[in-house]
Amino acid sequence: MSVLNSEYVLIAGVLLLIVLDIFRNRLNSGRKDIIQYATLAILVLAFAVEIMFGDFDIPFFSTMQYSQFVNGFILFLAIAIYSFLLADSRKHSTFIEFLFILAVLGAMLVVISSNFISLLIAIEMISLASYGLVFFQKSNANLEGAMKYVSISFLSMVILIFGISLVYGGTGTLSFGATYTVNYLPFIAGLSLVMVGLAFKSTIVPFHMWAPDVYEASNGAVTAFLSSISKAAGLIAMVRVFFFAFPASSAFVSDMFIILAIATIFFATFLATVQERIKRLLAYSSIAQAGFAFIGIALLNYSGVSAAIFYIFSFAVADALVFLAYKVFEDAKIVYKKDASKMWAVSKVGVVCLFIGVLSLTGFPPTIGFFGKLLIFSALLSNGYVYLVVSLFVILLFSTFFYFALLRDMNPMENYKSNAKRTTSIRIKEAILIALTLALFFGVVFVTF
Amino acid sequence: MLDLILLPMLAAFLLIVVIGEKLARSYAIAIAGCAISLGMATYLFVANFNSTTVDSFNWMSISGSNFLLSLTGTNLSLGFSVLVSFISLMVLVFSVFYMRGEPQVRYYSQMSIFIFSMLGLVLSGSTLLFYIFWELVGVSSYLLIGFWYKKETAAAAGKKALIMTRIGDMAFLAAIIVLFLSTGTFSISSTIQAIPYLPSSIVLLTGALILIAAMSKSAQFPFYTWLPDAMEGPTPVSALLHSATMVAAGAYLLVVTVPLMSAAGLGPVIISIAMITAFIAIMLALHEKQIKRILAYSTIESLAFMFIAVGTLNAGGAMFYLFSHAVFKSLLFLVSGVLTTLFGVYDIYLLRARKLTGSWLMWPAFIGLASLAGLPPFMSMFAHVALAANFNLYENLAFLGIDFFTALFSFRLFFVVFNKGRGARLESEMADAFPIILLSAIAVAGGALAFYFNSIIQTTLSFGPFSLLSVVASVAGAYIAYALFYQNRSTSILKYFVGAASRLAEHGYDSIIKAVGDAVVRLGVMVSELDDRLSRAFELGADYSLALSADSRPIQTGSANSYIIAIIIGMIAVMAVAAAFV
Amino acid sequence: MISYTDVLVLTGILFAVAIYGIVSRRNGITFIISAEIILNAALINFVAASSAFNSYDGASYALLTLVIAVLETVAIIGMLIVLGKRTNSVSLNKLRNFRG
Amino acid sequence: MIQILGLLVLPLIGVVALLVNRLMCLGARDENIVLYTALATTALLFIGMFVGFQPFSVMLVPQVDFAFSFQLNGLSLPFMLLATVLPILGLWSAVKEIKEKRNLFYLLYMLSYLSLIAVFMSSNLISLFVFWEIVLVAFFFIIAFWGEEERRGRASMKFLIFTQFGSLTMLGAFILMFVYTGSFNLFTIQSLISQVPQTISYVIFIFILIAAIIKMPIFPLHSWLPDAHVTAPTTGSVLLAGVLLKLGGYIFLLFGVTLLPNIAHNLMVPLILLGVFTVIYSTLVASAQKDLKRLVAYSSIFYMGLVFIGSATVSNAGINGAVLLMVSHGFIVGMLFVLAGLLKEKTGTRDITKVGGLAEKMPTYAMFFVFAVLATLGVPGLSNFPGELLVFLGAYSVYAIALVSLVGVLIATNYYLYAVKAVLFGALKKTAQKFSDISTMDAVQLGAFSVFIISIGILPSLITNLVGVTI
Repeated sequence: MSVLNSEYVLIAGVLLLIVLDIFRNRLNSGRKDIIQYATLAILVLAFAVEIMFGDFDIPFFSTMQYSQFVNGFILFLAIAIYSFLLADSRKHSTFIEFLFILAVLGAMLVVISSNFISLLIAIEMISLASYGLVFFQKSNANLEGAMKYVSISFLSMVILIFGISLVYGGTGTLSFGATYTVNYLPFIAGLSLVMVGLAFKSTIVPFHMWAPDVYEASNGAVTAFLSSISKAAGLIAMVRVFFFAFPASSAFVSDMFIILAIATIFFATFLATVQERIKRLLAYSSIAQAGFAFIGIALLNYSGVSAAIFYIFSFAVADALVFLAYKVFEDAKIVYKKDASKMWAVSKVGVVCLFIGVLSLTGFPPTIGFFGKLLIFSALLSNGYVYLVVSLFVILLFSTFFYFALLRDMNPMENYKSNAKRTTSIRIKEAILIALTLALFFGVVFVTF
Repeated sequence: MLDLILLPMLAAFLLIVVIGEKLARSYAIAIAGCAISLGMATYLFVANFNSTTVDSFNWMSISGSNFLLSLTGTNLSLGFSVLVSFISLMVLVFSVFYMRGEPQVRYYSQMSIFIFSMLGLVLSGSTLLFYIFWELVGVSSYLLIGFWYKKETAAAAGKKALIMTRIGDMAFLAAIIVLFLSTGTFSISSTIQAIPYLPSSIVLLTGALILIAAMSKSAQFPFYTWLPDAMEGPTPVSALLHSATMVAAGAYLLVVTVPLMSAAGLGPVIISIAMITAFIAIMLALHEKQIKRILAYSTIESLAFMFIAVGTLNAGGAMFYLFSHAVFKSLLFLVSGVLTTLFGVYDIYLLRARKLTGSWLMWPAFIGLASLAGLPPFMSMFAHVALAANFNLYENLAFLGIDFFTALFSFRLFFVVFNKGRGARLESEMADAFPIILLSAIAVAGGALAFYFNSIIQTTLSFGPFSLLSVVASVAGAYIAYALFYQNRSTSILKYFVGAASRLAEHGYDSIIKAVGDAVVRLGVMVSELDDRLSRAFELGADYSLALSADSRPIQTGSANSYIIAIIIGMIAVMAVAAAFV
Repeated sequence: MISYTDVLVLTGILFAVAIYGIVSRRNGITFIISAEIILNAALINFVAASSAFNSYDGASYALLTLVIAVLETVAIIGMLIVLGKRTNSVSLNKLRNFRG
Repeated sequence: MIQILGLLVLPLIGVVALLVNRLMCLGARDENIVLYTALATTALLFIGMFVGFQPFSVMLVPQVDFAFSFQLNGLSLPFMLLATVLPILGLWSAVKEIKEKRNLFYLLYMLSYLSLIAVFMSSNLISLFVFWEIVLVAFFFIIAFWGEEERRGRASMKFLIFTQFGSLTMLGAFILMFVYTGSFNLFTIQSLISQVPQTISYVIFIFILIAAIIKMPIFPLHSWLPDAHVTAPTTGSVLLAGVLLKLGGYIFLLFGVTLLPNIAHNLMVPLILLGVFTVIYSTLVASAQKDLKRLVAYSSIFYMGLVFIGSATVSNAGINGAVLLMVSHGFIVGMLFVLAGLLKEKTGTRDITKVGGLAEKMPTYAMFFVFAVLATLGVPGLSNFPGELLVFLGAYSVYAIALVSLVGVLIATNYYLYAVKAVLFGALKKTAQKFSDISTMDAVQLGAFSVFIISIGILPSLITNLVGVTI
């Protein structure tokens, strides 16, 4: 049965795409449609396989009880983001298709990897593919984003590798869940370096600094990918390493994580309050969301981690939604918050979806963002962190402030008419946005306590 | 009994909702309502004589305790309601003459509401209902006093009256609450019966609170200043409110709660307050030139008499004086109303120039003022005697002086207005002549009632040496008034004496009250600035944190190198924390 | 005989040197070289630990990570080439349009 | 028996009808849709009060015990009465005042109508919270989009941030209840509340208290209220003061006082003192106000202070008084805000020092104004009196010092009478020669308010019989 792993589908798909690409070039037809539709088909197929059969244990990779859910929503988001990408423009090079599938594959492998080396490889797959995705349109803005992303990513990778080598030196094995004898000093040092290496991907302060710039510099769909799938993978890797691999690693991990999470939430929220550009605001908000998920992981117990996983799901969907929705308006040259009221003329559906997405990010019921926060607070309160919860309440006020300032700026102007034409492309995009919006309501069925 | 009090309310409802300003003779409805009420009250009084009837209604029940509202018909309450509806009827009839050309519906509906409230108050058998009507009386008097709202002074007077009386209302409410929680009942009779079993602190507290309520309603010192100002209202309003009804409600409250007052030992306090009030009222009345304000001060003084009677635990005397005062004071107000409408002036010295002596109004005025002075053989003389039934020697002596000065200022009014010039002929018509004549007749002959009053409430008429002496003092006062004001002898000594006292009492005291009011407002302004600052503090907090955020934006320099350094710093920090844990 | 602890000290020093290099230089190429020093330290760690534990796991991990690192290096050098072409510089601070 | 869900289905039909009307461009008048559906809902509520309601429950997410379960608790009915009736009474002001984005306005209006009813009948805490937040968001936009131009940015944000903090602490309390009882169902929690450890109960109580203090509002977290009320359009103010403030009282009574009476009892004295302080403070601040709407806003803090005192007494009389006072204050303050709106509409200003003598030109307006002021001052026979009486009764029975708040009533008398005098009485200002009296529809609207005020005042048992909680 293990051959039915959705990851295999993706690998086979990539190979198939390469063959098709060669074949296409031979025929000199030059048409990319077939590649693009094939990519979509592969993603859909992988999604179908995933939800029907789930994942299976294979060497270096083992499934956990949440992995089917996480891989499922990663694939779901991948389908949404990729179809949006297609609806947006079809002129890009076919490399993007390969890279996209590889990135998704990497994210899925992160979720089920059970060894540091496989984890490293999976993360590298995401990173390498993301470089290409960020450099999507090869513009100067893209170059700047890619440059920052690559250099930070490279540094984080070497730190991660160094940390892994120390962990290996401390324990003698890199397999998660193996019994090990600990040489304490290199183990702790290695673990903290692993933490640093992984924190980059999940944008934890102070390792987040690339994120707003890269999010802003990239194409909207790529931003959606980075802020949802890629970040979710980074956070899941944290769960994998610190909760499942070294469950009782040491007391300092929990405290350290809480400090980092609080720093993330506070810093990102405060910076988000003063942004004028919508995309940058959303970028900072996405960082703050990661902080909330991280605080669940920090508890390092079952309720905290399951809350964190649901929270990751909730903000990944919402972030994908808002960045994709904003892409529609970005194309209509709406960059600053003060122009937000022109959005209505571009796409009403888009505005409503953006509205609901932001509500979910703020944590307003009945969206899954609310249930995510509910689970996080519940996990914190059942572990006795009352003061922490109160301080989170306070910081949530600031996030409410900037989210609602954005929503208020979307005040519909009755007399403004946009000259943007309503094309089929916009209709398809709106359909995708609606699908994601519905997920914000119906995703609640995946809540676990 | 409920229908009895509801009739005026029904009239008011009809006037406001159904009729509006369309009907020219809308007074007919109000008069009809009041007249039927009078008829019913008389019928009930006669039919249920010496028996007690109770109408009771459960207002609401809160977890077992019932809020009973009840109307109780006793000889006293029904008798008082006859008086109230009678005086109201007289005043309403007079209003047909006086209020011609004024907004009819507003006036008659407000009057009807007032009559409804007053009748309800008189008949209330539960403290709660008593309080309800007590407040309604206050509120409708506010509306009536401020009837000519275009006049700034009238509007201010209404406001002052309501605020001053509301101080007492709040005290009364507190007293009711305390009594209810100590006795578990709102019924007045049960409460009175329970008094001996209450702790003395509760008795003293409630007694004091009720006394404050009565003082504010009856315009006793230190609350009296609203009453003279209330003369800004139409004269029929003054005739109704400040004779038989509103201000008398305070005295009535004390009459009802005499057992409480005696248990609390508040009698001497009441007497001294009332004496002070009477003294101040006399001074001010001697000083005053406006006819209505003189009458207002005399009302304050008369109310003080009733308080003194209650202070000596002589409820019957107070009640009888209340009845007699109702008659002659409304008579006096109606007379002044006729004079002021005809001539448009309130100043007694300006009225003197009209040469009124010999006109038909002189006789009712004389009857009223002689009653005020307690001269025989008018009804008021008997009331004075009844009043003094329980006096001890010192009180009697003090009262002689009061009698003297009362006669002095009332006859000052008479002799100034009805002076040597004669010859004015006054027109009269049914609407003003009928009430005045009827009231005069009662004021003259009502003394006979004194002998029957005992069946309404325990009253003793004991003619003794002091009865005689007080008549002598009154006559002396009247004569000196004649000498000073009719014959225009020198008044400088009196002026000097009265002027000093009145300056002290009027300006000094009024300014204190004003200062208290201003202080509250100024405190309000201060607190409101504080509140603004508090409100701004929240905004400032938000602004500062936004500014802080804006200042921290340069942390994101945009240069990859600094991002790398941030990662290194973060890494070192993480490792330092880890090292600290190891 | 070199103990594993001595190797750890060596790699620690290498790590510190590399960190100093990264912090002190802004040039992209220097950055890559410094980062590669960390990588080398990691590889030494793997191999030393492998011999200390008497297993070949570590050595194979070292080879695997080497491949990954090469891929990363290729990617970053490729980016630097594009950067150099467009801006005539390989400084990491050249592009600063997005900030704040 | 009436299915309780009907009370939500009808407004939902209204919401859908508004959407359809907009999307299909049917051209029906939005306010008529609102009016008819709201009237139907009210009719259903009144029928249900006589024949009883059948509870409804559907489990949506069993993992977190999230269900749409609607069942009356002992406090629901009086507040539901307020929530169904008041928006109808305030509708006419909206018709006059809202000129742009009408469809959106009525959509939010209907949505908050639905949610307010749902909040009061939710027996699942999550569904309560869901509707609670919908109300909050709807009102944020009502203030932000249709408020007074110059101040709406700040005021709407202040409103949102303050009340959102209250919502969050309330959510914290709910979660703690869930953690220790394993259920979000109100009735389950009520039966299992004894399992909660003492310290946790204190935390729950404090959380609920903060939420209530913000929402009601009570000093020192009241400063959102004057801004929000002054800025909001008249209808918004009517609902804000009439119903939204009562949400605070509702949850304080439901989750603070009746759920954790022991803790409320332990904290009684400081809470009552806080209430007394609020009463005196707000009346003093109100005496310095010149803007009529601001004055009314501060006086509503005053009344909510009395409500707070009544609730904090943890006595039957106090609680009944608090409920009664909240219902009555809903109608009275609604009427006062409508009057303030009319003042602005007719004269162009709400500054009471700039108008004067309006009684001459606007007798009907003057009549209603005086009536509303007398009602708010607690004149017997009008609806505030029985509530105040019960509150004072309850307060004296547990803590005699609470009667100090009677001084607040006196100060309130002073400033309200001052306002009456300044606006209506005195000589007519020259600028006011052209003012016309209010229209028949205005009079009907104010008359409808008066009917409720008088009937509750004369027969308070209409409301107290609906209250089914005892300590």
